[in-house]
Amino acid sequence: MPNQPDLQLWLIPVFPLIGAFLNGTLGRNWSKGLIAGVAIGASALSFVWVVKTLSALGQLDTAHVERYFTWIASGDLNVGFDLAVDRLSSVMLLVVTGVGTLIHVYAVGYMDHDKGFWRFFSYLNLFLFFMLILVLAQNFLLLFVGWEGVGLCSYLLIGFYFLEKYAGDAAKKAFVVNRVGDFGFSLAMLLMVVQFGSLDMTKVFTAAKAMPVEAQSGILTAIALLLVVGACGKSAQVPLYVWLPDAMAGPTPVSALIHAATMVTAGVYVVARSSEVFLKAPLAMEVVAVIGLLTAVVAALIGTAQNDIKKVFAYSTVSQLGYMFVGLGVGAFSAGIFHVVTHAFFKALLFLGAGSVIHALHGEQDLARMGGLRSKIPITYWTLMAAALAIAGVWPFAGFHSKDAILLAAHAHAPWMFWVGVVTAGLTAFYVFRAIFLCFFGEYRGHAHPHESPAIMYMPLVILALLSVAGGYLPIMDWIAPLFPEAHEAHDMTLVLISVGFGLAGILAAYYVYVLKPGTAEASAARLGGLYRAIANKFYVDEAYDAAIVHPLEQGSRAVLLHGVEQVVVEGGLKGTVAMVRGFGGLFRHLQGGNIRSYAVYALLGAVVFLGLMVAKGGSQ
Amino acid sequence: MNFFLISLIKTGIVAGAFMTTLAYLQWIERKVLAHIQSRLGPYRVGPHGLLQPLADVLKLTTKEGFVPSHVNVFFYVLAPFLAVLFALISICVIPFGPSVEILGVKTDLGLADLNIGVLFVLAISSVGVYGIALGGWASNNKYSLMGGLRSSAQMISYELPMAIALVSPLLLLNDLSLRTIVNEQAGYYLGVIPKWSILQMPFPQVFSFLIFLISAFAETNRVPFDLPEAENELVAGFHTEYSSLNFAAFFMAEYANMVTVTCMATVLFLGGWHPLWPAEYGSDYAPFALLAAGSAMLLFHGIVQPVRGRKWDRYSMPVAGLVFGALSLLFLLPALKPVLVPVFWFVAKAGVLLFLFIWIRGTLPRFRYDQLMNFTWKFLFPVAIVNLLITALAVALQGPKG
Amino acid sequence: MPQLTAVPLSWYLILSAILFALGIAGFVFRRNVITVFMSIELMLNAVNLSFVAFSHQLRQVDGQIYTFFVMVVAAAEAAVGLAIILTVFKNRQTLTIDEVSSLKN
Amino acid sequence: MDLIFFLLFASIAVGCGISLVVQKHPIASALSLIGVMGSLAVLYLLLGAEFIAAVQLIVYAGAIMVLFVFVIMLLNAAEEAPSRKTNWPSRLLGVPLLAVFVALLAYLFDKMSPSLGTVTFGAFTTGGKQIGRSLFNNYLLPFEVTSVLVLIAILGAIVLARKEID
Repeated sequence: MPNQPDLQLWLIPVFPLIGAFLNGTLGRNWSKGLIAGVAIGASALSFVWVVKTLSALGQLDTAHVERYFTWIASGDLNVGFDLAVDRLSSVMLLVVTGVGTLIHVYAVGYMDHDKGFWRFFSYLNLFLFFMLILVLAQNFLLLFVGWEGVGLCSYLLIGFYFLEKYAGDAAKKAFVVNRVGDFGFSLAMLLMVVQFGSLDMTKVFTAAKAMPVEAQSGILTAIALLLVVGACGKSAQVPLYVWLPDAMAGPTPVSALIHAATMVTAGVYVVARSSEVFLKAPLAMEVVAVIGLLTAVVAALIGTAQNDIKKVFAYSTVSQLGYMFVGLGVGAFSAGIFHVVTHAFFKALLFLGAGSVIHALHGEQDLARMGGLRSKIPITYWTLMAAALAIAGVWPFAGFHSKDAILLAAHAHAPWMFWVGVVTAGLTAFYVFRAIFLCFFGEYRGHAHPHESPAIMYMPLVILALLSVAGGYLPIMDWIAPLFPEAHEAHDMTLVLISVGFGLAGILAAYYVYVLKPGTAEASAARLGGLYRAIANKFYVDEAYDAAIVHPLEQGSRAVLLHGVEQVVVEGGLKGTVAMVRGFGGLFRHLQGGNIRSYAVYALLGAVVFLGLMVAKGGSQ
Repeated sequence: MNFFLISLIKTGIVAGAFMTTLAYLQWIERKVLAHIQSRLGPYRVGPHGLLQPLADVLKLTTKEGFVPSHVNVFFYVLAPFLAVLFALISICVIPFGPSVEILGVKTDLGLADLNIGVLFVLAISSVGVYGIALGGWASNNKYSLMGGLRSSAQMISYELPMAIALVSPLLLLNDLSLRTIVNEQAGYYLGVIPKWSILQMPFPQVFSFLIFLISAFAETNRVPFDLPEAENELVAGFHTEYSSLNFAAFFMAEYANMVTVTCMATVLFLGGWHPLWPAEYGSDYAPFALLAAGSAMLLFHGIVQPVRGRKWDRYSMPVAGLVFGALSLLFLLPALKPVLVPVFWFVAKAGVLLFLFIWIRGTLPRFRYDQLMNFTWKFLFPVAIVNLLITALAVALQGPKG
Repeated sequence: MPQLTAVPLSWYLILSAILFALGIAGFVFRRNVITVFMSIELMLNAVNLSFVAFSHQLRQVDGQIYTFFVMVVAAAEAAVGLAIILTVFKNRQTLTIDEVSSLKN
Repeated sequence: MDLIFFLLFASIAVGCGISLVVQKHPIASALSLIGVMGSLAVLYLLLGAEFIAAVQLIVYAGAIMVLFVFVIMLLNAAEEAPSRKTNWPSRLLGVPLLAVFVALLAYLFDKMSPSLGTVTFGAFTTGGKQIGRSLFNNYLLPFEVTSVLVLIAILGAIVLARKEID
């Protein structure tokens, strides 16, 4: 791209990389202040650089691409190390670096007493690096690098307290489940190479644009669906969402940054990025929408019955991601991305607030042992309240705008989706406020001595709170809308009112159940009986997986391999085989005499044969 | 054909001179040592033992070449041969004087002029180890083996500082051909200070000269580094088992190495054949003056005021005086002058260095083995490298030669 | 007489081939570790010869550079290899490679 | 003239090579290897590679082989004992294979030789200057890397060969 100014895009990811490197190598014997300085400095620097770049790029009507060097050149496949910024990625960049920086700051306070301080910040910076690569990548392979990289970092950070078993298990779970998705993603890439002979996004998308819309299914649908599989893994959609709740084993800032704000939205980002492909594959779009809806409902239901505050928010994350998928699926890409942004604000805020609560209660995470903290930790309370209102989609908070955009699009696409969405919205409001009320209202049910978090922790809270109050008015949709050919629905007031109404209804219900008449919850739970138990046990999904996949694998392998193959085939065939192998091996045993000299002789033999061929070919030249 | 003829003649001359030097070097050494230890030294054979070398050669040749029964004969015989060979070869690249014209024939003083003379000398001296090592090993005798091992270790170890010390003047003179190197050192600062690389700007090579000398002592197994033949530890080291001509070969090799090394030092550091002070101050007449003075002294002591000594001195000394006078007159002949004067200067410098060798042998005690190794590896080598770096820096700062 | 003064390049190559073959022979037939090692050095030398020959033919200095590198690496290799041989000898008092096979079987 | 020199030293090289293989005593082999190297150095001179020739002597003959001889002396390596285990592939295949190998190569080179041209002394001479220039411009990185390699090798040799001082 000669005509474009060289803006040193590569600096954006490199800053965190340097930070990660410094902290990772030297941090061990640095003072906490220095480590924090390096980490925050790195992320802040890249944030500044993003801002500078964007301001330099101005309107950014066409993507700004910078090609650095050819990474892989094999045959006609040529993968370069290219970074690009367009309106979509610019939004993501701002979110990642901005929220990331805030969370870094917060983490300094949160992790203060941790021995792994340097390790933590090194990982965090590394994560930022990979995430930025993911966002900036101009071809799918590079994107995949970032994709895997963030997976790695999330693994490292979930398992940060690797001394506890549950952390290790959760990390492993996340990693394995993500592998499933990554498998789909890599297959998608292979298909692209086969189909378009390139992984460069502009090439692929222009090629896809040229192709006709596939009524039934076709190569594009295949690619799209495989991408969806990948996205499901990364963005914790049904059926691959199970890892996300467990991922809360990591430190809370991690949950906020990786498992709420940035990484989990990578799937959404990828789908939006390959909108060209999806628009040609309506089937895939449909699948996305349904998956999203299903996820939203299921997660919301489960969320109502969780007692671990972080788990609650985790499930709400899952269901919000579901919302985003609905948005994408019904073709409202900009709405989906918009929701990504607002969600990043209020969900990060929710987690950080939860973290601050946990911090205040010295690591207590059970809602049953909280309550009445409103007066004890007011700042946390108010900020959390803002976040809760935002997620409940109450006007004028951030969540309202994005969620409504999605719901309107859904209605335009298929009314039943709208209604399901609205109900889910009500559920969301209900269980989020359930958490809030259980945590802050009533009288304190714990034994610790709550204390407000230090300034370094609640400053980010405040900032995020402001964002989640006013974030809805950011002109993000108008900014990225031109990227996507989508019909803008007329702003239907009734629908808006309906959704808001459901939200408020959910809040009120929660208030009634958990504040006015404590105990009704248990009663209703008793009344619901089996359903409630099912919900409380997350619909036995994990057990189902155990029963359906893990256990059969074990049993099956034992049955088939041990009793079947081993004892029948192997034992039976062994005799004959052994005899055969003996005879055969007797021939070749001397070739493997472990005597290097004879190996040399064989090499010589090879050389002679080769020369003989040359002579036979008469090939002197 | 002409070329071959001239080369042949030159080779003959050089070889003859070289051999005689070797023979008489030994006489000189014994004399000097004797006088350092206030003895008289060889005195019987010929006037002041002047014929002593001849006698020695006779003795060594007529001795029985005894080959012990327990040795590995082939290598036992091969070793001294190798030693002498490698000791003598490197003389053939040493330039003794400028290219001159004798009887209408234009030629260089010196046998050959390789483009890589310095490297050649280094290579030969690095191969020179084999003679001693093999000798020590072939003797099949633990003392000899120890001597051989020691000497090979010592030589390898001192190769490095020597080579590095050689490199730094090369940086100043930036060529590998010895003749060019000497030419590079022509001229005088302020009209008087010679431009030898030991004094040459930007960084005088005093240190590398010292390092070179020290490692030269080790290379030639001279005191204080003569461990391979440390009598009180290893009988006579690697040539314990050698006798007659084989022994003589080793002996000769040692002296040949000395001469070669001193020649190298002269060429590389002391400006080869360039006189100590410029010709306009009459440096060309220095040899004449020196020899004339010598002859005058001899005549005086022989005729006017004979010292108490052998009565033959009454006759031998005047004769020697006359010979000296004749020689000194040779240096005045315009035909021979351009040839002889540079050679004289070259020989004079080499001679001084040789005297230094002998002098030190008479003065210093022997090193202990560990001291020897520590000295080279922990002191000499680093110093040489530092010196090289400084030189390189200086040259780089000075920029390319105009 | 030009054909007397000029040597065909192929002769150099053939020479290097012969030397290489000799190296292989040493490597294959000898049992003394040190000798085997020396045969390897011989092979390296043979290769060097062809390098230099080609650099002469192509009028390029690169071949000689490669030779230079080969020498340096050979030096390093010799240092380490001989050290290994010393250690092996220290531990099992033999230089016959066939007897240094405790890792086999 | 060239031809004479070439034939002379080539034959010396081959002879020494053969003796390296057939000599029973390590020292003898070592010396014959030195002979090969020396004659190769002369051949390098004929090829106009003066610097390489010198380095060949200094590094190979002067350093590496000295090391070999040194070790042989140190271990006081005796003549080779006839081996107990015969490895038949090398016995059977070895010699004929080598013969075929050389024959084929010779044939190929001979076929190629018109296109390869001839070597005349002085046609292309490279002293230290060209080598140095090329080494420190085009081949700077390999050079540095090699130096590191050598350093590592030194360390390794020391670690391997030192006596365990407890």
